[in-house]
Amino acid sequence: MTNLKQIFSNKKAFIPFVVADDPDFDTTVDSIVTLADNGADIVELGIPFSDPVADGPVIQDADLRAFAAGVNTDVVFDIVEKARLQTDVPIIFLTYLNIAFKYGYEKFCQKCQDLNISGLVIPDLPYEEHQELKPIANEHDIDLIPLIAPTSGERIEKIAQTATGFIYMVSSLGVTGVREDFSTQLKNTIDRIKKVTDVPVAISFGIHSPEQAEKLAAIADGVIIGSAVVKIIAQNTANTQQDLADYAKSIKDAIAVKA
Amino acid sequence: MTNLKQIFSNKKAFIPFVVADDPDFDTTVDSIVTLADNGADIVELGIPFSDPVADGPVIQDADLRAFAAGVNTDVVFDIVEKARLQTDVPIIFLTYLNIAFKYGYEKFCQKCQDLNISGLVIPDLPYEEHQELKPIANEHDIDLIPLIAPTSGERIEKIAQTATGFIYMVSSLGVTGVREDFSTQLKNTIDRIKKVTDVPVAISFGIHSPEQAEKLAAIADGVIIGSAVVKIIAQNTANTQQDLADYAKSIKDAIAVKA
Amino acid sequence: MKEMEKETTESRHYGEFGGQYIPETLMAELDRVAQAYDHYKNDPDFLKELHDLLNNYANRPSLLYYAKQMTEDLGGAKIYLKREDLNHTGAHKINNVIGQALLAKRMGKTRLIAETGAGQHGVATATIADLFNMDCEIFMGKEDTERQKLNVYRMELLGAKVHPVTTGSMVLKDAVNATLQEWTQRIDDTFYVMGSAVGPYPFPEMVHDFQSVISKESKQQILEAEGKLPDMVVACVGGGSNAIGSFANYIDDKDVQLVGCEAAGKGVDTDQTAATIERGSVGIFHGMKSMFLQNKYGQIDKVYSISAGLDYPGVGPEHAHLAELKRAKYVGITDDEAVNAFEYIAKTEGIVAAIESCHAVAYVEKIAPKMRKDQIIICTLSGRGDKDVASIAKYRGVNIDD
Amino acid sequence: MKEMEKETTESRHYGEFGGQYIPETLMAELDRVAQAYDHYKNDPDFLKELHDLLNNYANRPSLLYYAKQMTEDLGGAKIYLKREDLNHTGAHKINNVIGQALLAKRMGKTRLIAETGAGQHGVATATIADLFNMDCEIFMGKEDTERQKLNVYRMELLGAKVHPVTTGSMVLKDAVNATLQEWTQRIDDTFYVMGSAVGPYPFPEMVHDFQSVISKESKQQILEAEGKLPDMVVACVGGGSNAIGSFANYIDDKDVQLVGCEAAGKGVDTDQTAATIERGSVGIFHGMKSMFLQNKYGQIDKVYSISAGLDYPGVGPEHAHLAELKRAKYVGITDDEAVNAFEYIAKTEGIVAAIESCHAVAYVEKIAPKMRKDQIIICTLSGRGDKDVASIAKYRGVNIDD
Ligand SMILES: Cc1ncc(COP(=O)(O)O)c(C=O)c1O
Ligand SMILES: Cc1ncc(COP(=O)(O)O)c(C=O)c1O
Repeated sequence: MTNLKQIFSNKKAFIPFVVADDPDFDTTVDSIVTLADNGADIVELGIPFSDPVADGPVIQDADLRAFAAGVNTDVVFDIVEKARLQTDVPIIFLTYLNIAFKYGYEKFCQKCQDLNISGLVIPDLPYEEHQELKPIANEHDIDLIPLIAPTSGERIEKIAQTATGFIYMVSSLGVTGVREDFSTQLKNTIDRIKKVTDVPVAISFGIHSPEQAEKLAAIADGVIIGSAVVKIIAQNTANTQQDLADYAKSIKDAIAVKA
Repeated sequence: MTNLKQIFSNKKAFIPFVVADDPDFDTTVDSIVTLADNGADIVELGIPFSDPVADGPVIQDADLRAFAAGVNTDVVFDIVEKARLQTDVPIIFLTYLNIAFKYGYEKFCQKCQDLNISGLVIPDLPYEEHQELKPIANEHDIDLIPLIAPTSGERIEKIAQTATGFIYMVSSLGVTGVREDFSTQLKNTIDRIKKVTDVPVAISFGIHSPEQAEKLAAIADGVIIGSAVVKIIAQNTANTQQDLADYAKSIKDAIAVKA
Repeated sequence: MKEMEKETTESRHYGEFGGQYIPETLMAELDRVAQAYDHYKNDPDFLKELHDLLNNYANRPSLLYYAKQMTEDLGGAKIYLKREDLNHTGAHKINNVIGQALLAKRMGKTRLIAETGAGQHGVATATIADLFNMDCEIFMGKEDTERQKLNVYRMELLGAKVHPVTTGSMVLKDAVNATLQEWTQRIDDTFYVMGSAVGPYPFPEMVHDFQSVISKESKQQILEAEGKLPDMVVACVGGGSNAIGSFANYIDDKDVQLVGCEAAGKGVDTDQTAATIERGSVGIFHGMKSMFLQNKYGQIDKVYSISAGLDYPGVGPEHAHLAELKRAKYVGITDDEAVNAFEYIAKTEGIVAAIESCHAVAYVEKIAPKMRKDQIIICTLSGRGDKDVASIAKYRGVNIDD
Repeated sequence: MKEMEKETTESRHYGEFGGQYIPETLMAELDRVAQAYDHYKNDPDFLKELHDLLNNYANRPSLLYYAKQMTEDLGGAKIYLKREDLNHTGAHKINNVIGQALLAKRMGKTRLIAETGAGQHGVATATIADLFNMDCEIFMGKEDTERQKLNVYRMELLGAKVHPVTTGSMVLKDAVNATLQEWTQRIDDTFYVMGSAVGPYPFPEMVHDFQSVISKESKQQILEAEGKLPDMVVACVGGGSNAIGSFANYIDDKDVQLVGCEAAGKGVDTDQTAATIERGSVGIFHGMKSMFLQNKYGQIDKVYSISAGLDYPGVGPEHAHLAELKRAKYVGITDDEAVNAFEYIAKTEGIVAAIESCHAVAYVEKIAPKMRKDQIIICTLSGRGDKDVASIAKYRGVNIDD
């Protein structure tokens, strides 16, 4: 299938998250390139949705800035196209299912393939419904990246067994946001996943400092950092790209030590 | 019993109505005297009640003025006492039953007798309940003057048969006030009354002009004029007593012609 | 409707109370109403239509609801609530209005008039006027029309004409005065639908009878649920219609304590009160001899209560009589106690009850803990409290203006 | 509760609609809810308690009222009104809330959360939380909390904590988002009481089942009254709970026409509308695949209706399916038509009905005259309109502020 799984093979992966068109087209292109150039192994790009139920206030605000800039699905594709002129970093989309559904699954996946998008993270598409998108995505060489939560319980094995690309591990209860403590169930959950699949596990939700990243990278195959990155972009100053670069490097270093 | 009935024996009686203490003590004393001196055969003095359901706006307003002046039942008695120094005109009270009830029927009637009050008109004391006051009033030589209305129907004879003093004939439907037209049932009603009693009938409610008074005096034994008199007093100018005198004379003249 | 026949015998007076102290202009019409009622109250056809409307329009029978949470929380007598709040239009008023309007219809009347304080009785009357296709005019103190614009609009929505009354203190008693005057002026096609168990005979009797469906049902319901009569029946008292309806079928059961809760406003001993039986004296007003709040010269007092429905200076003559006989007990409940009860019953039972009814609830809160667990209280919830939420918020200093 | 068993088989999807499009964090809990419901819906004990509460707390069965005046005035089909407005708390919402809260209790939950738009569902949930002695937190768009301060106070009075939601457009859909998020963060002791026949499986099924008491009763009642089934059943559709409850027991009776009335706001063809089925397209939102008002990129629209209860950009999946199958028909009713109907039913029947319900009444006004006199319409009055009187006055330019 895609090469997503390979990325994790010899290192802990760093996967920063950026909202497309926040606060404008060019910044997002720059941010993708900056992150790619400073250690991002995969860039996760959020396609804004009017009603992001799985996101916390930081990302909701980013969505609002993007809408103010006039974002829509085609604009997001254009951003990727522009970024692709400067970087080949693997890119995955995070979006809500209705965005893909309304675009047309086939057309959406075709567009993703054309732009060399590696995977899709869709928080409101659980295992029970994933058959409606997975076959089409796979046809277009796109991984449908499943989410697993500490609350998943008996569902863990079922989900892990059919995963491709990597597994998006939700590290704490609740929506995205910067948190200081993490679920103790985390290690156990990952152990359960590892028993049934060799698909890598990246941890998301709540990672803020290099120290946290380091700690989590020790038990998982990669870290996904959303709100902390989006907060830097939100500052929107002349230094933003530099701050982004510094932050990315600090994370990359922290997780590289343990690799 | 009292001499009320006699008053009607050789003339049409003129019975003006004044609210006690409207707008103040002395004016009422003056008004009684003025009316007596200018043709009133009986003066009807209203003891104000907080809720005069049987009165129209003109008299309600007079009541409010009297309350503003601090009227109460004892004040009314004082007014009569003062007026009695200047006139022997027959005086009757119009009031609501609760005023007499609360004073104590016995005490109230005793006071009336002391002041030479000839009769009581109590709009909310119908035939069905009059036994509660009539015996006491009679003991004190006071006539309980019954009301009869065009709507009284079968009740006319029953009421007329037990009447003493005179009968207070309500000339038109509705509450007191200056009206331009009168019930056509009026004559018929009076005829029915006359068939069962020789107690005189005075007509009230709605009489305004000497012409109206003349017309009504032709079919009844007397006319009661309330709102029109109260309106003159309401003007409360230096000329009020003179106006009152002129108006009383004009009515007296109008009904005297026909007498 | 057996109880009707029984209760109405000789009820022109209730002991020294009651009677017909009303202008002669209305007496013949009152006689006609009394005669018509005497006839129809035993007319199977009339009773059938009445029951049909009570059941299929007013939504009777109303629940007798076991208030488990309150009972457990108060830890004494078992508390049952008679849920008049679940009637169509949200209060007991409709029972009486259906009865009187039906009588008016049988008498050939085509126009209903009524007084209203806060608007509850006006709304009920306007509602039934729609159902019977009759004209409807409502008299309401100007001050009340301004305080209760929403209810004025509601009555107009129901097709009624609302007349603001600008005489006197421009509140409920003045509205009664104005309605009586209006009736005086037009009796041929018009029926005065009296809003409580007050006024001249036959109104107190009619209202008693039409509201007695409350206790007729509750007696049956409590016998079914508990196999015995209640130890106490509690109801709030404005003019006394829901209370007399709640008491009626228990009056002969001497072991059933009857308690009427009056509005004490800021306190029975203050000027800001409406606790007629406790604070008032015998008088004659609005067609009846009864208890009134009045000064020593018999002038009727301005009264006060947070509850518009209890804000009346008099009380029905049958209550004055029951109080004199000590067959029923009447207690004053302050604004504060009633508001606390409003909040209490909302939180414990999930019932937003009328502030009027909460005067009864407040008494239950006091008395239930002092009673044994095998004793039973039936408390009438005379109406629902949606209408009161805004004023309770204000009372609590919460601003809820849009 | 036989119909429950039947209707719920294979209802995770309704044709292509329905499903469980919800974050993984909630999926295990949703499974537990589904399993618990699967168990309890056939548990005699559960059903007994449910029925007991429906009858003795919610005041069921609700009347099926023959609207004689409307029937005569419109001159066509015979009109019956299913009177959910007479339920405790004044709307059909309580039927569902009792069911879900009872399930929550059986699952050992001690805390209820719910979204609310205008406040109706929030009030119902807070009410039942009192009865069951559970904690209650309500999420309400900040804009709605400001427009509906009175209902916020009412919920607080009932002991609920109300959270103003400041994300998105700060209205109903954002409140749903916030409640889902809250649930995500605390599932152990918490149950999300869904307010309409929407959301992920098993909510649409549960709501269908709990609301189907409406048509279960109406079917029995109409057979008793008329000896035959109705020709048409009409109900308003917001999320679709009262409509699905009104339709449920007639779905297999192919001769009974089913009509859902959506809020067309300023017109189906304007931007100011909430006519989801007529104007919307298939989408996936709030856990379900269904019809939504959305732009071509799948962003959910802001919607508009004078009626807060119909002001939702989606509709329950079973309705989307019934529409697709043409088993039910969905029509848009404008603000203007609904307000006229509000006034019409008040004047003809003396019923102040919820503005939501008046969308259904407006359709009845249009269709009844075109039907034969031997035909029958049952129209569900989903709630009472006391809450709407002020806004109707405003709509008519009447100032009713205190
Ligand atoms: C809900 C409610 N309860 C009680 C009353 C008091 O009236 P009564 O004493 O006649 O029952 C009213 C009067 O408006 C009312 O609306
Ligand atoms: C009275 C009433 N009717 C209808 C609705 C619409 O909801 P549904 O379509 O779920 O019945 C609401 C929602 O608040 C309501 O309050």
